Amino acid sequence: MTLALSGEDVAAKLEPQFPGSIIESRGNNLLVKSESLFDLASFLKTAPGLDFDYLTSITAVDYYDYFEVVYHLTSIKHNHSLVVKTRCYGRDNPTVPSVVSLWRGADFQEREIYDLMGISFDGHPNLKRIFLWEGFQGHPLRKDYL
Amino acid sequence: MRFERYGIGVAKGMALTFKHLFRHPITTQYPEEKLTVSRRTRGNELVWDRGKCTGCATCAKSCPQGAIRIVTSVSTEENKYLVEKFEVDIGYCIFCGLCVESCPFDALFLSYDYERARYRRQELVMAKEGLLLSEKKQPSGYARPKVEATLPKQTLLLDRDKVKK
Amino acid sequence: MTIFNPSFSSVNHYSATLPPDWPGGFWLHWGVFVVIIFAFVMAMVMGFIYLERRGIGRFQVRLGPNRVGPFGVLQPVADAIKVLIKEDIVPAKGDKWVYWLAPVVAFVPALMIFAVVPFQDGALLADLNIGILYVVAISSVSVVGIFMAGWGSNNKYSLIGAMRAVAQVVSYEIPLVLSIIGVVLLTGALSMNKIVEAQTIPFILLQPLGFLIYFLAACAEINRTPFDLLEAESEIVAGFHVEYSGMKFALFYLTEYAEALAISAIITTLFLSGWRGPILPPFLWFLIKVFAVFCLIFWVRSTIPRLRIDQVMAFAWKCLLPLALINLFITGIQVIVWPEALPWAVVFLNLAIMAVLVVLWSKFFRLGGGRVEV
Amino acid sequence: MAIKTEPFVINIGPVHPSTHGVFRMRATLDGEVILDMEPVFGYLHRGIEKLAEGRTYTQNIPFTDRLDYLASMSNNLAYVMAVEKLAGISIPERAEYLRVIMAELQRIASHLIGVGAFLNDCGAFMTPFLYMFREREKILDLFEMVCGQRLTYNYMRIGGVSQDIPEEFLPALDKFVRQMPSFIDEYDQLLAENEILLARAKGVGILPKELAISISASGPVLRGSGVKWDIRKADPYSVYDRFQFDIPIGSTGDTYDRYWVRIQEMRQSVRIIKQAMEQLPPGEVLTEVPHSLHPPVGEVYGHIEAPRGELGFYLVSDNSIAPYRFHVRPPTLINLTALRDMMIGWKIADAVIIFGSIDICLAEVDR
Repeated sequence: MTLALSGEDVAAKLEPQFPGSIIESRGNNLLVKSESLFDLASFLKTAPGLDFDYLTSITAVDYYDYFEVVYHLTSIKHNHSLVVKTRCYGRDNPTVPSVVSLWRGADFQEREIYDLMGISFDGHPNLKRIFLWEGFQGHPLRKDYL
Repeated sequence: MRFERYGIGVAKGMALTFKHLFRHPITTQYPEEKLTVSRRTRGNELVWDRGKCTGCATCAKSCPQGAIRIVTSVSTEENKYLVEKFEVDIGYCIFCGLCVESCPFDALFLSYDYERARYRRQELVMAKEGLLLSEKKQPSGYARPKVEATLPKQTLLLDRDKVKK
Repeated sequence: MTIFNPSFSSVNHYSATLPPDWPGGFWLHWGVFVVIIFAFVMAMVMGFIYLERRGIGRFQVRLGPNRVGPFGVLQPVADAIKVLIKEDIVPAKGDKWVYWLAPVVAFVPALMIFAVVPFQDGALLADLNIGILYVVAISSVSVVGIFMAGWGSNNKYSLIGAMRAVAQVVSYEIPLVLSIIGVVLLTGALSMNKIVEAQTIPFILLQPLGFLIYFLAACAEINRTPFDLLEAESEIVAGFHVEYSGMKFALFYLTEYAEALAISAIITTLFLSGWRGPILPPFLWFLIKVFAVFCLIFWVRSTIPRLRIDQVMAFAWKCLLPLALINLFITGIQVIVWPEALPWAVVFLNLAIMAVLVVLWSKFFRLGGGRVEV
Repeated sequence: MAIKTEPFVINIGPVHPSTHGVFRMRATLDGEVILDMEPVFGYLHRGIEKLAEGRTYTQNIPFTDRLDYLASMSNNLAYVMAVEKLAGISIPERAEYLRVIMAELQRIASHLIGVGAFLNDCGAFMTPFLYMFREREKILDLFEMVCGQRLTYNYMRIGGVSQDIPEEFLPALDKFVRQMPSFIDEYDQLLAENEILLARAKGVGILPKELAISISASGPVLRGSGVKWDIRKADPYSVYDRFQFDIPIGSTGDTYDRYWVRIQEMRQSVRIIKQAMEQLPPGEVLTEVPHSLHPPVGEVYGHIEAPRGELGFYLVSDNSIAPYRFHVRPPTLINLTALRDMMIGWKIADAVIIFGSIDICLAEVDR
């Protein structure tokens, strides 16, 4: 059984390293500031005992006020999982750091989110539309796109 | 890369295809030979029982594609809804069967037929006369166990394939 | 144009074989025989197409075409009619002349091979004393047509297919010829008719390795599986004829089967003792053997996957060519040292040599290739 | 004198026999060798994630059929399990077993297509493909018997399965399960030892273990690279913890290993079906679920081991009748991440079989 790590426990481990970067931890969720996401993710990937070597999925949700980007992390080594979330504000050019350099599996998923949700990923090597064509107006998965 | 197996692998494969030369072909020559479809087949078009329908429009609500259109009027002397319009746009229908499952009065069936190609798109919009249950329009047993019991057994390739193991 | 000169030796020979009471002169007979052979090739090709489609159908537990005519025998006719009435599309930016000429250049050599194929004793259009050399010379001209098609289509897929075709056919020509020389050594003649006459026992028994090499190389020559790289529908769609339609496509299709027929006929002549056989008339024996060889070709086609281009080339140069040379060497020794040896002893010896060589090559030969660092 | 050559660009697809749908690879070639490759998606994008936000939870089940149309049952299962997790619905025991049987039958059917198409890409002229279609046909017959359709099953419901199996189903399934192993042996005999297939597939398109994990590969692609990761074992859902089965893994991660893993998984699926048939309990197959389901506010990620990899559904509920967000984790889109790495330096012929060995379904990639 994949053990869903408790957000509080992980937050307690992370807090000394990244003070103030964790906004909230509830259940197996961890809500972090988008500025410190990349450092935190690289810590999660390499820290012994955590070893989140497998990025299961990335997705984004539009909550009108902000976009929430959700990372589902799994460790194949220890068979446990964690959900990391981050928020980005503004509808014109919301940006979060890209994690492609940590998990290459993020490549197409971040492009997909950029395409359909309009969130830019800072540091993505090839950030362009994936399903829709270049020049398409708008981002269909946003709630205000009709 | 080497040919480690001295051609034995190729020979084995060719022996297998040769064995298949003497097996019974599994082709069904369709227009002449017809297999019996499943008793629960979700065939083209819907079949509608006017007597049982109360015009509650549950089917229209449950349709993911919005392919069913119902217009009702209230009949005061009979104290019930009269179905004025019952239209199904088969062009939109994805034959998921959710309407049939959700019908509380067993008034809607999927059809047992599958040969329902049309030449024109407007012919795909079936009005209520075209949907009525009749001799020609057999209902299928999908979500209707009573109908299912009356239908013939499905032919299976498992039974037709004459390979003895 | 020496070949049309009636003083040419084969013509004299041919005239000599005519019964003296036949009406008409040489040219009349020549014309009649050409028409007969053309009709024969067309009929056989249709038979082949039907047989292959039905046969592969049965290999794949299907029925195959069975709608047109009794048992679907008219299916090739229906196919031909369908293809003829199709729109003839020429790529706008293609090389028009090359595009137009390519099917003809590919088809004519395939037909020309039948000039020297002996259908029964003496029944051949021209009993050239260099018969087999003529076959070798003519059969690889088709590849020019294929390259023209690939080039003229102005399509990258067809160009890749054409490049593959040239590389492949040129490479496989060498083991093909070397394996023929083994037979020629045994016979001492290049004439196809003489080769058949010399086969008291079929040469497939005296030359098992030669047969194997010839069969594989011939499959590559006529682009049959596992060497059908230039068509390779799963990689380069249809290769050189991807842009062809209508009549021109039909010609390519016809070429493919005419070449298969020609190769079957030559294998029959060289290794399966041609028209020789007991009880049945020689012509029938010839047909039976041709069909048997063709069945083997499409049986292979229905079973095994395709090689990659570098593997195909490696197979020709590293496997078939050395084997063909060794075969030639052994045959030469046998012809010189034991010209009158008991044939059956030689048969078993050669079979043993073939087994040893195949095992050795399977063990040590490497296909090479693989990933290229870029 | 050196011959001057220059690379050229060729579009493999969108209409190409070996792209298994409408996929485009924009390849830069030097002769036959691939120098660079860029995948182009989106020809089959239908916006299912957006469509699903406007439909109720139940109405979305037929849409999941249309994601990976070669594994509709698995998609149904993943989706209804996610919704059940979201709404806290428990389902009858019999329904769990029926779901497992269907999912495993679907895995066999899907792998048959995957392996058949892979061998077809290798150039085996349709024969293995048609042999495998024959067995798939038998599975489709069984599915048709149960749910009335042959491709878009729409069989699972929130709270169970739509209908109980008819009485002739179990005898037919039993017959199939007894036949199937010998057919798998036949596939092995046909090509598994074939020298040409070995020459074509062994050592080609190697996906190293570390890369496979890094690109979040899943399913046979990940296991072919030698990672023992199967969600049925790692995070057992439904009743998978009650069955005995092995996880076949490859050693080098080449195309042949992926092919081999698929063949072995079919054998394991047959094993699971046998056990599930023995343990199948009687009883109800569908719990009462309100017609308009309002799951509580929250979010859930449900995942299963679909034939092509980890299929996940991420659902966000705002207590209305429709999901607020409906996200699919498509296994094949993510498996394609390493396509470029696997292809570069190989030839066109290899590119086709590397692509075939990933076994994608474009309807799921593009959604």
